[in-house]
Amino acid sequence: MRYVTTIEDKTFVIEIKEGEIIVDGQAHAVDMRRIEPLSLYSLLIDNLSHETFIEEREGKYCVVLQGKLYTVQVQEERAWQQTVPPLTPLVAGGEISIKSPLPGLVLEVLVTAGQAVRAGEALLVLESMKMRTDLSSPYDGVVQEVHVAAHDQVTQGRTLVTIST
Amino acid sequence: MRYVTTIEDKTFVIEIKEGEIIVDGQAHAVDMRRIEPLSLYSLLIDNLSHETFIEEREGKYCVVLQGKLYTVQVQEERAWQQTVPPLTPLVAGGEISIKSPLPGLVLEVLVTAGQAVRAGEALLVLESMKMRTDLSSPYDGVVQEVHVAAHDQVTQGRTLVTIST
Amino acid sequence: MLEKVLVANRGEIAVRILRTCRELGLRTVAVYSDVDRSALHVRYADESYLIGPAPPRESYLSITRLIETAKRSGANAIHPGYGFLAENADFARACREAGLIFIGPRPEVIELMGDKIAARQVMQAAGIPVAPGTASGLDDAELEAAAQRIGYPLLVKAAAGGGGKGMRIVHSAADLLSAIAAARHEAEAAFGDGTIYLERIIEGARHIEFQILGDHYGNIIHLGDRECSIQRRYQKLVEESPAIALDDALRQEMGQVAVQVAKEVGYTNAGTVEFLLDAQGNFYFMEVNTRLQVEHCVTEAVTGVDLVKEQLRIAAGRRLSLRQEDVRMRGWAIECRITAEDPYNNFRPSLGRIVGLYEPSGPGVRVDSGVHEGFEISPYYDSLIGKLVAWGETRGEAILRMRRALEEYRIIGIKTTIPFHQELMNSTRFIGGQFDTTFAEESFVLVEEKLEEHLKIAAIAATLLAHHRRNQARSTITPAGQRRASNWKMFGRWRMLRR
Amino acid sequence: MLEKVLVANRGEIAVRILRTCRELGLRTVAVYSDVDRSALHVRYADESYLIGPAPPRESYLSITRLIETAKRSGANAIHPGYGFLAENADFARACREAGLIFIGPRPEVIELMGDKIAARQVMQAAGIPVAPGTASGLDDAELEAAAQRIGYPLLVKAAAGGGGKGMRIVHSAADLLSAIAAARHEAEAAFGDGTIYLERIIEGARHIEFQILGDHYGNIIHLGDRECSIQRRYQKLVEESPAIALDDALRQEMGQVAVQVAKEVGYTNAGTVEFLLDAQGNFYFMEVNTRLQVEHCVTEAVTGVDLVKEQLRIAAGRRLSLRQEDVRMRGWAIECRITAEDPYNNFRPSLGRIVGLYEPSGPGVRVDSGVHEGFEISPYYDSLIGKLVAWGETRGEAILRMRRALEEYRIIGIKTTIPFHQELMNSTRFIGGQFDTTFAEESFVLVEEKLEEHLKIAAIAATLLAHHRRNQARSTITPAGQRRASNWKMFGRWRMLRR
Repeated sequence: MRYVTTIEDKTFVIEIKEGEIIVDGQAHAVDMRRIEPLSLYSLLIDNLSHETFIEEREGKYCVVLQGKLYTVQVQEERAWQQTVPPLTPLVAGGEISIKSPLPGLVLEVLVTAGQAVRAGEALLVLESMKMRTDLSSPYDGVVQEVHVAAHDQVTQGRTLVTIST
Repeated sequence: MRYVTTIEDKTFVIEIKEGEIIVDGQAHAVDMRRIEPLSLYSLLIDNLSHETFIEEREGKYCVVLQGKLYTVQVQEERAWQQTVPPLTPLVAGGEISIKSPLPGLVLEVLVTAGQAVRAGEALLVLESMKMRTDLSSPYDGVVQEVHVAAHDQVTQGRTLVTIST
Repeated sequence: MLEKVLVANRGEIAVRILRTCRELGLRTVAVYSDVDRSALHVRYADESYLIGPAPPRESYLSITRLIETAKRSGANAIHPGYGFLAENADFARACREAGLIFIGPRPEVIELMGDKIAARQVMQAAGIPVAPGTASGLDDAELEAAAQRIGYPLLVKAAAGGGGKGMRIVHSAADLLSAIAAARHEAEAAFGDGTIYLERIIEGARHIEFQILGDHYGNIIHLGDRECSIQRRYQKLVEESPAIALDDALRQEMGQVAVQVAKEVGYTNAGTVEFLLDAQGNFYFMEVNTRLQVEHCVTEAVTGVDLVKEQLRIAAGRRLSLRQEDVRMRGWAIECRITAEDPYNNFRPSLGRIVGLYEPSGPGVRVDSGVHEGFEISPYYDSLIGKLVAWGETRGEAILRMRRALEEYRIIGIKTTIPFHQELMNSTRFIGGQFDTTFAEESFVLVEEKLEEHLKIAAIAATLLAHHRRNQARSTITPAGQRRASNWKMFGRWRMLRR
Repeated sequence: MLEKVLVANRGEIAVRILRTCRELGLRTVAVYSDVDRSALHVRYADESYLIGPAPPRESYLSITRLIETAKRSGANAIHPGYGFLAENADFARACREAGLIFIGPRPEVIELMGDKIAARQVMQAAGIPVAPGTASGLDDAELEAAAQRIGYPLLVKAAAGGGGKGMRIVHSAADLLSAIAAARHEAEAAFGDGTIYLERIIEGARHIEFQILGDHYGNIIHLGDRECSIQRRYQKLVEESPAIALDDALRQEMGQVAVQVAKEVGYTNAGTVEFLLDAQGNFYFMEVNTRLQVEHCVTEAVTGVDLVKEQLRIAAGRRLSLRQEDVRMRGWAIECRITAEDPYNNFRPSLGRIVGLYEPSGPGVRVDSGVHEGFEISPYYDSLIGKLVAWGETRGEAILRMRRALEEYRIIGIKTTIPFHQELMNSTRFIGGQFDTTFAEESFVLVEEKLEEHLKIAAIAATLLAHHRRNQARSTITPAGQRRASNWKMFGRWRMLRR
């Protein structure tokens, strides 16, 4: 069985045979076990011991290795050949919603509608877990609308500001 | 909803209403939560904090409380009235199988077929986890058959000796 | 006599206090807000009482509810922990009035030390060195004149301050008045008191503090020093005891001053005297924290003294069991605060559920944890998950042990500061002791690097799991009673390949 | 120089050794049998190799496979832990011949100390007190005469003995010859060597031992004493350091004798000199254990020395970093061995899966664990799950802390000895230090009492769960995406009832 596995900007062709695994043409001895009841796995690759936590989310695998999170897409080789995705660059003239990454309290709003902002410029300040968090614009653009005011309590995912690019 | 709950040799009548619980006529404030992902429960009874582990096995609840295991049977009151179980004493003249409580190695067989044994008398010696364990007869009786010999490796539940009473 | 202690706190510090109460055979009462029903401290105490909804003002900060709960449960003492009401003189007073033992100093002392200007003045009058600065109640013109005398850069600070609120750094005279206005405004909003003062910035300063203990009979001792210079936004991240910057002579001198500070105000129970130490070895009194510190564990590790036990003993009216000469420090201890923050993303709070947790142990390692598997990190409280303390015969051994323990620590489901601490424990400046209070914030940038090798391992792991699931889905029904999962083996072992 | 260390063991001791290796930056290799694939030590090491099926003889006791695996993995040193091959001179020799560093004493020393009669003779010749007894190689008539001289009751012991095998207590001359025959037979079967000797029984004896360390340059020190009198079937259950039965003078005298014992045989690396101490303060050399002891952790707790680190340093050819006068003991430490045995049922082994695990931590507590949630206790290896160590400033504080930690410990799915230890820590004889090696076995009976109050609590818990399930089963489909379980609340809180 051959798979095409994509992680970050890297792609591996991985072939799984009875008793061995071939990654980009290189054979490895592999042994993987789940440590129940967690989604924790012990993985020995050529006797090197690794521990990893894996969860499937929306068809992708979230792999935690040495404290870092990787998002991995695994496709059977045939399926993959049919679905090479086109690049989707950011369309100029689009509108972007800046959403609250956390539930919290809006401490300060730093921009007003109609104002031009640059990528990285702070839009507003949130407080969550007694800490201040600056929210910045990801792109150059113009503020279309500010949906919240200082002292508003906001939920996670709530749209705070919209920006046109 | 009224339940009849049996534990060891005690029986409690427990009534569960909206917002309170009445045990043998005595009302208590109760709050119980599961601590995921385990079958661990935090139980506050009149604000006293208890931690318990509960598993359902064959219709009964195995409750671990302060390191001790209790087997609890819960029946709806109506159902219970229909199924009061008859007492089942040991029938004289029956045959009892002594089974291995553990996988292990038979070190010594101390009885032979036809031999009379008393309750508490050792029948054979098992070794498991580097430790010796004596297996004794639960009743007075006569050894019908010895199914194993010294140096046999036995699995858990394997019949070792049968005794007629 | 103490009989039943209510712990007016949550998280790791509530558990830590309950542990010692249990060791001493005291009955314990926990309190909790709606979202903390399943928390460790609720399960750990003998009794637990709901005191309100999640926002602190309606639960952990509600003096009325706490006193009422103490009464209802029959507790005769309250331990405030740190944070929340720990340094609130009104709470200490309310306890006293309700006939409850408050486990901490007298309300008058809390009040005096809570006013940073008044505390400065008391110490200055007693001949204790303080950083050059002003009194309170000056008008803008007087402040401008004083600033000239103090010199720039300087700090505008709130009298009622704490946690960096109402604080401003001013680099030149041109910025002074606007900074004063902003600080006043912020202090007014945060503490209901806009009083500010000016203080000289001690360049290259290290944060050094001394643990003190005082009983009700005038006996006061210190339990050695701690260094807490690894900070970010005035929040301590790493603490150690002893402080590497002190030699024995300076340690002894500062220790004596710390005891003198405590004596000036008739201090009782546990407290901490904080100093700034400059590069030339001059030290300046900063403030007194009238409570148990987060970092008290490093002092416990080197002195062997259980500080909560001492707090309880003192509150029960007993004399100090230690004299100054009985206090001996042994080895070195370091504490890393593990918080639910993303160190790669400007320490942004990370909320969510802890789905996997493995805490380190073994020689020289202590974890004071406030969470459990399945715990949901909520936005209402601070982000501390647990404290990892490593002790070693030497500072080097403590650092190596800390590295080992950090590597063992597994917290799955949220981001934590573990990678920050790992990086720090590997940095030559930390190892060499070459840092001041600005180091962590200004010189220490964490870059997330994803190693090529790790990408490959993660790819293999995910592919094996996908393959396994695919085969599972295709296979017919698994024989019942076969415990597949525990023997969940995917491939042959080396013997199959190499022999 | 050590670079890569293979740990030829499993369970808690493998993890414990790996921890120190990791602290020192050494690469590590674990080995495992079929049933241990998911064990902690396999996951903890840098590399892990399968060495055979579950029975020890085919895996952890296979010298060939271990040496071969060391070679294949590029390890240049082997740490044997305790048990398995730790006191096997052939293994130490095989390592040497394969060019591997064996982390332990020389094979010649292991061999000499493994022969209990030879060890007795060496020590006797050096003027070290041994319990009155015979040489080996005596015929029955000579033994009968010797028995008369020694006096009854006496012990028949196997020269190659260990763990109580080939040992018999004889109360009168009439039973002597049959006991000798039985012991010979048992020793022949167990060790392939039927040599026996006689030894006087020291009545009311306490088991006292000294930790020793020796380098390759003739420097030998001891790291204080331990008491291990709480035993059952010659297996230690609880150990502490220091021993309560010693005063300073006796401690110093016995320590010097322990060092002398080690010097007699040119001892290197870590070892333990065991003595029996009678009620009159006379002590008798028993034997030398040529390895790390299970109970080494209590010595680490009071001395602050990492014994595995010292072992590795010595094996790497370095000089001892400590002189005798540098060793200072501080406070008191107690260790409880937590095993998978049922203390209410004659300590019968308890097999099964650990479905829930919570290990204590906090001030003064260390857990060296060999298991994890989901771990399956197998019948192939010994029953030790973990070691719980509590340290306190005094013995009293250590006991209180141990009680607290035992109460926190949760191991669900199997029976453990936790209730035994809880009972012991509450017994007045243990607390008062009034015990000898027969105490735990003969005077300490554990009775399982199920409190009425607990029956009611368990009944309530089970009924609430049954009620919840019944309602769940009857309700229509739960709305998707609603995280029901975490808010799994069954009943109103006190406010509903009382307000």
